[in-house]
Amino acid sequence: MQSTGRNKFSFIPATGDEQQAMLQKIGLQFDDIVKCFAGNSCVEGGLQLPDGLTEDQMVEYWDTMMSRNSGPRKASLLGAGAYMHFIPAVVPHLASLPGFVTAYTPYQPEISQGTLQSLFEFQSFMVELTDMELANCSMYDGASSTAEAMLMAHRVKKADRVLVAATVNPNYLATVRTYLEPHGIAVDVVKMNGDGRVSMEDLESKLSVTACSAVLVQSPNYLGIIEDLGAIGTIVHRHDALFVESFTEAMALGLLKYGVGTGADVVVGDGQSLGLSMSFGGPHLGVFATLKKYNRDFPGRIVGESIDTKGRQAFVMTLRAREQDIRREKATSNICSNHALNALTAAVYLGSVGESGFRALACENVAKLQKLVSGLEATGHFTRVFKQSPVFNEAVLASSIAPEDMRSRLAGVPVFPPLALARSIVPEVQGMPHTYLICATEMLKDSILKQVLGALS
Amino acid sequence: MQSTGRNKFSFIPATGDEQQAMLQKIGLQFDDIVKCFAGNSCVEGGLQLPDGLTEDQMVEYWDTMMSRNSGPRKASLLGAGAYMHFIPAVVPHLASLPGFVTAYTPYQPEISQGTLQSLFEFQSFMVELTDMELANCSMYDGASSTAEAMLMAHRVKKADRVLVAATVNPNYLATVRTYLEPHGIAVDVVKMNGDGRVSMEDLESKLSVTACSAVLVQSPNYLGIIEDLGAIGTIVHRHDALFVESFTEAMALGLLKYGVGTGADVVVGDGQSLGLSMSFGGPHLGVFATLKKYNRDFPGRIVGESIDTKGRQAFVMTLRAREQDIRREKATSNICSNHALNALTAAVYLGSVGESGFRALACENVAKLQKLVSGLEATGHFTRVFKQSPVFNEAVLASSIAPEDMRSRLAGVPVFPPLALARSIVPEVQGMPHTYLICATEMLKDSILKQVLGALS
Amino acid sequence: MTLFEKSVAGRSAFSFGFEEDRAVAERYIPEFARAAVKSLPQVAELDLVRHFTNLATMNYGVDTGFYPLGSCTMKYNPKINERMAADPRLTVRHPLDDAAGNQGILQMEFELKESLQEITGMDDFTLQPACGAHGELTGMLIIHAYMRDHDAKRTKVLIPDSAHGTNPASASMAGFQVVTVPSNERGGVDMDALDKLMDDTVAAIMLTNPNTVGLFEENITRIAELVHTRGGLLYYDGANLNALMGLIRPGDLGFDVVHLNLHKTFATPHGGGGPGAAPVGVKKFLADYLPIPVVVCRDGQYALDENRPHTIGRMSGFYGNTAVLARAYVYIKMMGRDGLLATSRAAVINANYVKALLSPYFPPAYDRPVMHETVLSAKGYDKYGVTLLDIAKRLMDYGYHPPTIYFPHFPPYAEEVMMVEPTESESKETMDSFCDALIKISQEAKENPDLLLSAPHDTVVTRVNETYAARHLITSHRDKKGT
Amino acid sequence: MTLFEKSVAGRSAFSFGFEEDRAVAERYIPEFARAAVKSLPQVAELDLVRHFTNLATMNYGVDTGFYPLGSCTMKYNPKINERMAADPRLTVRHPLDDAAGNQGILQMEFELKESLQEITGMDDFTLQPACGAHGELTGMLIIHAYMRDHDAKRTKVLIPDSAHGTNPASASMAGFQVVTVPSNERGGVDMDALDKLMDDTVAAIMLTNPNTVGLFEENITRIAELVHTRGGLLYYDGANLNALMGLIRPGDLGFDVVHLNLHKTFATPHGGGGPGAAPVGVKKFLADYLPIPVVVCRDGQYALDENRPHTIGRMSGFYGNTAVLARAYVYIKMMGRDGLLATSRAAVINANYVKALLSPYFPPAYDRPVMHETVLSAKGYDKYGVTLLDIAKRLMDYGYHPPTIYFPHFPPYAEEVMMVEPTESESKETMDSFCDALIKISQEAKENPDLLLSAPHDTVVTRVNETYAARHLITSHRDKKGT
Ligand SMILES: Cc1ncc(COP(=O)(O)O)c(C=O)c1O
Ligand SMILES: Cc1ncc(COP(=O)(O)O)c(C=O)c1O
Repeated sequence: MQSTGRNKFSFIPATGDEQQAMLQKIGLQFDDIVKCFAGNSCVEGGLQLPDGLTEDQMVEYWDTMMSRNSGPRKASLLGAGAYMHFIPAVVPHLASLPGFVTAYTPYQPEISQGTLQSLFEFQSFMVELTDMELANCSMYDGASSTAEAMLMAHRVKKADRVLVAATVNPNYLATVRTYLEPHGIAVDVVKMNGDGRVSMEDLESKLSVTACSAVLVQSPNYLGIIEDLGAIGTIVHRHDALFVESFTEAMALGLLKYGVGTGADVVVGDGQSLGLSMSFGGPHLGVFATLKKYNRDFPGRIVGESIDTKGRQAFVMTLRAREQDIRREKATSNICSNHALNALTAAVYLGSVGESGFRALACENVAKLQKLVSGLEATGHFTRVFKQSPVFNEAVLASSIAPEDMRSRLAGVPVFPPLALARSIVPEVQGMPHTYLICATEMLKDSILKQVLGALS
Repeated sequence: MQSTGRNKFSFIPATGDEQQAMLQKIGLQFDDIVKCFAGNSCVEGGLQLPDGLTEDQMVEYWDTMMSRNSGPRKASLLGAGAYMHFIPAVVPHLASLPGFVTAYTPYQPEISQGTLQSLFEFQSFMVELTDMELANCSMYDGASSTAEAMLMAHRVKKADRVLVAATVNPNYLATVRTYLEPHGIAVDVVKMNGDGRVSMEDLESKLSVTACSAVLVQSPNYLGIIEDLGAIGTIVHRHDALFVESFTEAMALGLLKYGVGTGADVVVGDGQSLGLSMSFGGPHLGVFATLKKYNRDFPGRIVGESIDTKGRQAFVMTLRAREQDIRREKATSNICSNHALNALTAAVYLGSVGESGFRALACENVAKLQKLVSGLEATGHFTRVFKQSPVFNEAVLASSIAPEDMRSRLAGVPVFPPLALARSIVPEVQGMPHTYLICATEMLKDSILKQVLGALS
Repeated sequence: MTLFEKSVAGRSAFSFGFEEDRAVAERYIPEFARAAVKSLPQVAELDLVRHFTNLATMNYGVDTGFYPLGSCTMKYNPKINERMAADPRLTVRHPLDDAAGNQGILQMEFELKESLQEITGMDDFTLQPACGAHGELTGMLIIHAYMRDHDAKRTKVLIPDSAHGTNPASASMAGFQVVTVPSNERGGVDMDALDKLMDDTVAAIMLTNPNTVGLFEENITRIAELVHTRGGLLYYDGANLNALMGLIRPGDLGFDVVHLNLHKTFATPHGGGGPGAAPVGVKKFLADYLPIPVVVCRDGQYALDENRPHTIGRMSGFYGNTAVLARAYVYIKMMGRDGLLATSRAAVINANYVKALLSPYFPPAYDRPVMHETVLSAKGYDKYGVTLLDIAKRLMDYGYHPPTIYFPHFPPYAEEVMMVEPTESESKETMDSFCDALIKISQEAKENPDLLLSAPHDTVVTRVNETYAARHLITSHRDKKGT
Repeated sequence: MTLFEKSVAGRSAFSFGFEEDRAVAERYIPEFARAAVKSLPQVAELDLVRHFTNLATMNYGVDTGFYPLGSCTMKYNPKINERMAADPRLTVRHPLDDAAGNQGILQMEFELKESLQEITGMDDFTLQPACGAHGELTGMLIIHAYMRDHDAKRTKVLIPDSAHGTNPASASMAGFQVVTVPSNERGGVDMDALDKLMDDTVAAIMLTNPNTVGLFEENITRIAELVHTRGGLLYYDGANLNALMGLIRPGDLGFDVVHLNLHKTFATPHGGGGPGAAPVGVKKFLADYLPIPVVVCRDGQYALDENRPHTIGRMSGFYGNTAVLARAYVYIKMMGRDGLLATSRAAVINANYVKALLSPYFPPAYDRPVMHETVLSAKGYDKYGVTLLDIAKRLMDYGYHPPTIYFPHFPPYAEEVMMVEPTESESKETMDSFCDALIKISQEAKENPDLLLSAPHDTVVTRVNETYAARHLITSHRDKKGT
């Protein structure tokens, strides 16, 4: 294709000569083939795209572009759905092995046991951590999993109304609305109490009006507060709706109660905290766990243990009759590819931190937030809102420091600044007109915490 | 071992309980075992080392430490034995696959075909590029390979004297001296001519005095100049010595003549440029190629093609009878582990750039240096020394700019500053009291070159 | 053996500078703390490494060998893409941090959007959808919202019988009623049927072009005209765009909404089933409906625009799979205009080459040139007592991943068809030896059918019992303990 | 099939922003340019990726399974070490750049030196040697230079018959005459023989301790006294230090020079045969002889000291294998004082455990507790017509890497011995199943020796013909073309 006789594109092996030879052998010209375009003109003058870059040029271009981001940070006061945690080196090392990365969905189990078994292990982890009976092998992210849970509840219960706690992450709520809208399912919001948690009274009363298919509650909720899922579950079941528990911070699974013990029908959430980087919001990891009685209703793929013709342990996708490729418009979801490699990553991560390690991490997150909050309160510029309510690794603080000031004070500290909340969400605090949702994880080492407190004093 | 009941060391699986159980099963106490220390007291109070760091602590510690280096650069005016070249992403990706990285020397060929075949391919690349008949599967680096070549020549020729061109890299010369010293082999230096190349007259005359085992010449030499290896080879062979050709810049193998055509008995050098990072000087890659007639004399391991019991192609280490584990004090070298993974890396690199690509790279290096030199000369602050002598990607320039000034002018440019040479090495240039060995590779993109010239104008 | 079964109490690969502080739970969350999870595996780091390293080798991937899985475009995933996507300046960026701190990423996304617009001939794009099906849902929700605003009686969507299962599933998830359009005897849309079905209750038709038999829809101009004239919209499932880049653009053909599978055409790895990324492009009149946020560029500053009153809302928690988008971006940048064209040309040539070589043994349903993939039939082999499944399993013994089998499932393909998509990444030798293997297997079918019936033989497990899995439903370690 | 055999003219994975400029050679180096190398492989990137990805799976490594290769300390290579060593702040640093720009690396090297001094009880260290043998040569050159200055008649070196082959080879390469010291019936140095041999022509004795049969040299104090009193020095081959960390220090035992294999004891990966790193430690009186440069710290600034008049010179082009040193540094930092002790304890317990389990089937030569490895005999099996080699090959079918076989080769071990070194990285289950396999094989030897004679069966190739290799001497692709 070129003067040097060398192929220009490293990703296309065939040389011009070879292509000619192939076409000759099969008695076709390329123009014969595109005759099928039948009058539809080809792209005139070719695509208006620049010439391709070579790899060295690409690296230079990329480098210039990425240097326009402010650099990576060592910790984050910003959470609200994406969390900065430590990722042990062994996790990306294993998750990036070519056998895992370059395989398709495991349609042929005999040559896909690596993916299948890893996903089975992921499901096992999710079942243990959510305390549910069944987990699929991943969804896209927490928000879309949550929306799918609401759709499933609707399939099961058929009532054209669902309730969502006001304390649910607003992006999750928006996603739920987007998914339910075309089905004419009403999405009613259950009020928040003065303690930053969902109001039991409002829940009770809204459930009493007409039938609901589902009630969605997030814990820790958007404001970082731990909801009383058990108490809510009791109310929900009294009204014969499905109880959907949601989480954005998977680290909480190490310490908080979810699942059957709190009356959940579905537990959904985002697994990004389990060994995945934030990557500006994706790809993250949708978790979906439910009860066995819904095993014809839930969305997404699932792997089951089986045996091969010699009786050896082997894994295979199962409960396939719910899926789009078989059931088409009657499928329990349209989901096809999911986030398998991220599920595998989460399994590696959980295998790496282990049983007591995962709990230690959860405790450390709680402890770090408490340390941060009391440090901030000691500066006099901050006070916690919803003081009495238990929190995990995020909390709402009122402050005298305005967002722009906050950014500039923290400019020299290697942390992402906290999220400024719209005033309307939380009660006003005298002399502290600004409100922040502040996060702390195990990454907030004491040395960094000191810098943060120094900058905000 | 710990209050939590969890093992403290992730790299040691056995728990305290398990170790107890094992000892019990075999009827031993640990103290029984160390009784063999017989009166030699154990380390009293333990080693005076700090407590271990956990992985997250380690990352923090490392990060702080490494931030004390001035950051990586995009190109280098510094060469002199270590060269900055572009490394395609596919190279480290493949060379870091766990099967390659975590294997030992391929003593058991049936489960080591990956290493063995890769090394066979490395040898094949070296044979083609050095134009020799035989290449071993790596040595430590260019300097030690060169020293081993001189020792081999001494084994073959037995004369207690060798000649080394004055234009050889001084660290290579020092290494040769270190290796030869205990054997009482005299190392005489052949003078440099006014053109920066080895003096044929001095070579001829020094060869005529007494017998020599070997003559060592480097090309491109330390000053970047291409030696006339063919002409030297003729002289060397007239005097019945072995001709050892050496290189520090493997990229030159793409364009320059070495090997049988120039009368070489051995071609040695460093393969760092073939896809390996500089890494502050190591690990690099020793290349050793020679003639078949020396196949009982050369140092290091070599892989041969063979067949298995079913007649299939299979690879295995061969010519083992030269080696230390069999011949002990009579071995052709003490070398045991070599730099196998780096040899494999070089094979991947050469496979990636390919036949015409490798030559294109070599040409680009030549062109880039010429561009740099003429740019620098145009500033009026530089002039090339040894103007008439052909160079590859390094050249000596005299300059009015002093080394400290050079450093500070280049501080804002992402390049490693050039090497300041001791004045004594090269002829003086009027008004330009400082001398530099300046390197340019394909990394010196026009945009960076422009910055360099701007800073030095 | 699963990691759970390898667990030994007390083992650990946990290496953090703290231990569980039991007081924390008691002090701060007394009522809500669960009992310790007692059933997670406890392993040392080497146990973990060996476990997953060995699992990885039990998988077949593009890096291992030929993977001609039709409709899946299993092309080479360049390693440079992985390096770029692992850049901490991307991976360690919080999505809610100021746009000012994310100008590099936003620029990348904006440039990607522009490239996709040019490649498809569409006017605007959202990068948010995570996978193809998610893209379809997004696109159909856009159409749903548009029709709600403009022509609310249109509640049906037409879908050819050859369509991928996600198409009807997505349409239905977007609130539409699905109506199937039969194919004609040339493998395209049956125009008469379409003419009958396309009435004023139809919101849109979803087409894959080239369709799932690898054929370009010859009547596309007539279809577009028909549908548009009668008030419907055209949805383009871009899973098969690999055939068309630089040759023809869905936007120019009349499509109003398209989704692209970056994990197919644009070389991002499949990861054993995602994550992918499936941007959705629309014509100008639909741009207001795109999900928020949309990447925009104003005065050289990149930003995420959330202020779009007509938006369908959000499809995910943030903005999509940035790290996947980055890989596709690098791929497009490196291929450039000539490279993308060369890619589609090569993909098409390869598919026709494989088709021609295999035709005598596995006849294609239509004797027409195909685009990027070909559907071949193994119907005749039942007389030897073997099925397509047996042929596919036997291919594994020859070191190949089988093609997609038993899809598409519509007449005349209802049974025993395989869809072969070599992609442009494969060399002539690879295709030659793959075809040789299939031809040899066709011989074996006659001479020694048992070899096929008992295949695969050389894999880590032999055929896996699906019925057993369905009957026992062991889908987690907990289920095993129970049994 | 090698990459050369997969070459197709015109293929390429070259992706740089320039092409060959033929004018360059003609213009700048007319006489010296070679003809184009016409025989390098030409492959596309995917060809390359598949080639090496598949080769990688044909290798057995620590990450794959148990690798009890005696004397090689095949322990786990932590992945965090790889991440740190790939830091561009280390990999993209030129060795000749100012020390001011390399303070981080030099600090790392200096701290590593200090740790190694503490671990071994030595006074100073060079980090320059690339591998164990290179360290030995360095150490013996130091002794050679010292003796040249102090007692030039000492031209011999004593080496036990059990020593690793590199010991005599290194001594001889350092200009010494090698004299072999026999072992006694307890596996240690024969003291009477030593007494006779240790005269005033002897410069040093080289010892491995624990020695290559895994035994601690009981008479070490007496040996040290004897050698020192008679004017000789003690060299310590530290390949087996994994047994002793935190328990006992070679420096305290009287050794004057030691080398360490960081690629054994300190967890850096073996890479199929290097690169490693083998720092050499010396007592103060020898420090002046260390090769240049030496990392020093002056007023908090780290520097490379080249001004050392007594130095033996240089052992390499720069300063040693920095990226390997970095891995070992991270390992030591993470293990810390307790961790290193726990490592040696565990290594010793594991070796004794395996020894005990296997003793009934493969008797050890001495019934003494061993340190980190054990030597077991398969002598009795010749009566079934099988050799140790057959047993080793059969182990591969069970999924294990065989132990080191036929080494050490000295009486009473001359034949049929295997050296098993489990290392601390291995779990009880792994060792149990390994021992079960060997015991099963010992059974098979009696009942079905053919199974062993034809082993391995489950590997990518069966036994490889060494004679064929030696006779045909095909050591490059060029040789093949020739034949
Ligand atoms: C034609 C077609 N459409 C849609 C999809 C769905 O894409 P995804 O799996 O990314 O959801 C696929 C993937 O198999 C496909 O082949
Ligand atoms: C006891 C002993 N000494 C020295 C060496 C040589 O080390 P290297 O292979 O790194 O040169 C070895 C390695 O096998 C060994 O086991």
